[in-house]
Amino acid sequence: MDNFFIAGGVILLVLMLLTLYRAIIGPTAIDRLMAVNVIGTKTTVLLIIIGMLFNWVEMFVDIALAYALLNFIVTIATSRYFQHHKNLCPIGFGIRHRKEGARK
Amino acid sequence: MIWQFDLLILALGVLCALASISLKDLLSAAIVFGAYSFLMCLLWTEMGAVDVAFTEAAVGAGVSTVFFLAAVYHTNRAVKPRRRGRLLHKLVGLVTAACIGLLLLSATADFPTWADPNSPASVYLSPFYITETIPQTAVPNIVTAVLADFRGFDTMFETSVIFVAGLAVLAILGSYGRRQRDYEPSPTGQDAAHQSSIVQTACRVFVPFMQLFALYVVAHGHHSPGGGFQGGVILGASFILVAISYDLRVMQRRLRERLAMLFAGLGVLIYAGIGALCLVLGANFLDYSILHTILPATSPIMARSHGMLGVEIGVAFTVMAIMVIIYVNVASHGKSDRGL
Amino acid sequence: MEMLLAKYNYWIYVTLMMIGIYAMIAKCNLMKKIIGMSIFQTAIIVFYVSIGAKKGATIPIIAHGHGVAHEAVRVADYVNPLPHVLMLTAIVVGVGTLGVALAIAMSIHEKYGSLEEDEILERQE
Amino acid sequence: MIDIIVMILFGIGLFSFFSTTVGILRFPDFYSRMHAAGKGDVFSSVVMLLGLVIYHFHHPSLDGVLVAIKILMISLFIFLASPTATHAIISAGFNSGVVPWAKPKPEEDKQ
Repeated sequence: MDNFFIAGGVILLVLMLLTLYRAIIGPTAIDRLMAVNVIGTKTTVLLIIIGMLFNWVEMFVDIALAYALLNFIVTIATSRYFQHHKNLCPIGFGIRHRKEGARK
Repeated sequence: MIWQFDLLILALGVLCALASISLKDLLSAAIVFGAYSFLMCLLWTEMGAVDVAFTEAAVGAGVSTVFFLAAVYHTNRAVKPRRRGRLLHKLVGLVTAACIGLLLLSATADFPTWADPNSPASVYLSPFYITETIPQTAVPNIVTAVLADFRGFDTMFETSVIFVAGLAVLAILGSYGRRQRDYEPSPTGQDAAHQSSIVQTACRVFVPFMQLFALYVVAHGHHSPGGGFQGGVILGASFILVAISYDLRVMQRRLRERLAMLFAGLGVLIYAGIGALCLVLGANFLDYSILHTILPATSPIMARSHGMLGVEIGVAFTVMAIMVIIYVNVASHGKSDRGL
Repeated sequence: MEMLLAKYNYWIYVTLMMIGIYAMIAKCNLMKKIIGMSIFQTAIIVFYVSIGAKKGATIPIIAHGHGVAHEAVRVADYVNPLPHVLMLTAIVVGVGTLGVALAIAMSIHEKYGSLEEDEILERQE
Repeated sequence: MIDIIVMILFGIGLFSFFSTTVGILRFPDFYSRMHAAGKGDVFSSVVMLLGLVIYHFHHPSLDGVLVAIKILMISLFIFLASPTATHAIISAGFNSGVVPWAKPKPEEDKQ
């Protein structure tokens, strides 16, 4: 069963690597934020898998919970950035608009 | 110690680091840097350093990313290219980095191989801590025991460093005491927060549980990963969550800046006070075993455990208050107004 | 190849450290320099934590250690806890210094209206 | 028996995370990507955490129940927090005026 968990974790990490592609190329900041949020949620699962592999999951649950909490805080804080900057300086500081169809 | 995970996480981490220094948008760089910290936390869990991973999850990934966001909010977001000498700077940077890297790499030939149980770092001094922690202090978590007891003097000054960092932020940005005069109402004349009510309700549900969890982390640090630093940061993060889901001033009605400063001082005072109490009772500074003379029904060994708990509570006070103070000042540029 | 695999932790920490140094020297923007500083700090933590790792060892919390009576503890079963202690405090102090660095950058931006190194130097003259 | 259930749950979780990743990479605009991320992310995490809880009951004990409750609390937290975060990101994007993608018309292609 350990081998199964290792295989599952490796698949998760590879999929996270693919998600990271979106986080790196963007195109807008909220796309990156979305990808980072997905990576963070998946890392919570991965932490518990690591705990199972260490055969001592009691010690890893707290870390995973703290991780989920802080991931949430980062996401909320970043979304707040946009809402306020939109209100204060409507021009120039919003998200860069880009023709999404142009990337095809 | 699972090498498959190790290699993949390291690859992810290096990619994130490269991306975060090369992005032209500072906000995106901060977001990707947050992902980098999360991955580093995963790496340390996987290497067996659970306490470090806990601290990094709370501090590096959560709070410092929020600080970055707040700083970017008050400054420019775009990175302009250097006007002249761009190539020269790049060249100097590359050459310096390459030289230092080559020096360090040539030194790795003398290092022990990875995860060698007989490496010099693992045979000198650390066996003492591993074998003597339970007989001397009755604390299962070795990291907590070394942090608060065996190396307690070190940790006391680390706590003082954090306290001084908070004071420095106040001195650079702060408007400590002239808060009311500087406050100007928001341009829209709207005092309520702009976050939607879904976010506000969700955060109102989460915050009490988060604070309870933080207290649990502080108190349970003897038996599982956790302790004063981690619990304090999560407690501070719960106040930060109030500030970002409602308003900075809603948070400040709960925890005024003066009160936070008082807590910060109180934490260091608790730590040093326990040390001084040991001194008064006739033992060395921070030698908690003497506390069994004043604590009822404890042996000297359990007294060390209880002394550690007291010290951790002091650390948690300081860390919580300083995180809140840094956030308040960075997020509002020292004005304590609506904030980020 | 053998050496590459046996010591990959050192290679990674050197890579991260070089990324950090490069960002601190070559980047013009102060915020990027601060990010580089943080990456540099993480590289050092990777180094410390990885020299504490042991093959076949578990996390440094003694199982069934509740209470004073105990059986003998085998050193080889537990990861070296000492680097963890040093790095734990280093991370928290790191966020303190990060706060101070951001505060300095923000007041520089307030005074000179820019975060770019060369523009600040021009406006100083 | 337990192993097989855990494997099935993990398979479902990994598959839905795979579809999430494909959606994040391939969908044309922010809103549709967010749709893929918001749904698949929560579902796959909760299913995999459920699998881990069931695996933990291989050797039932009192400590095991406590840990199982904690893991369930994490999945409950993700179940509540992740949609909230998705909502916050979407409204941030909407307020900043990201335009939804529409199928490009032939004359726009020429430009």
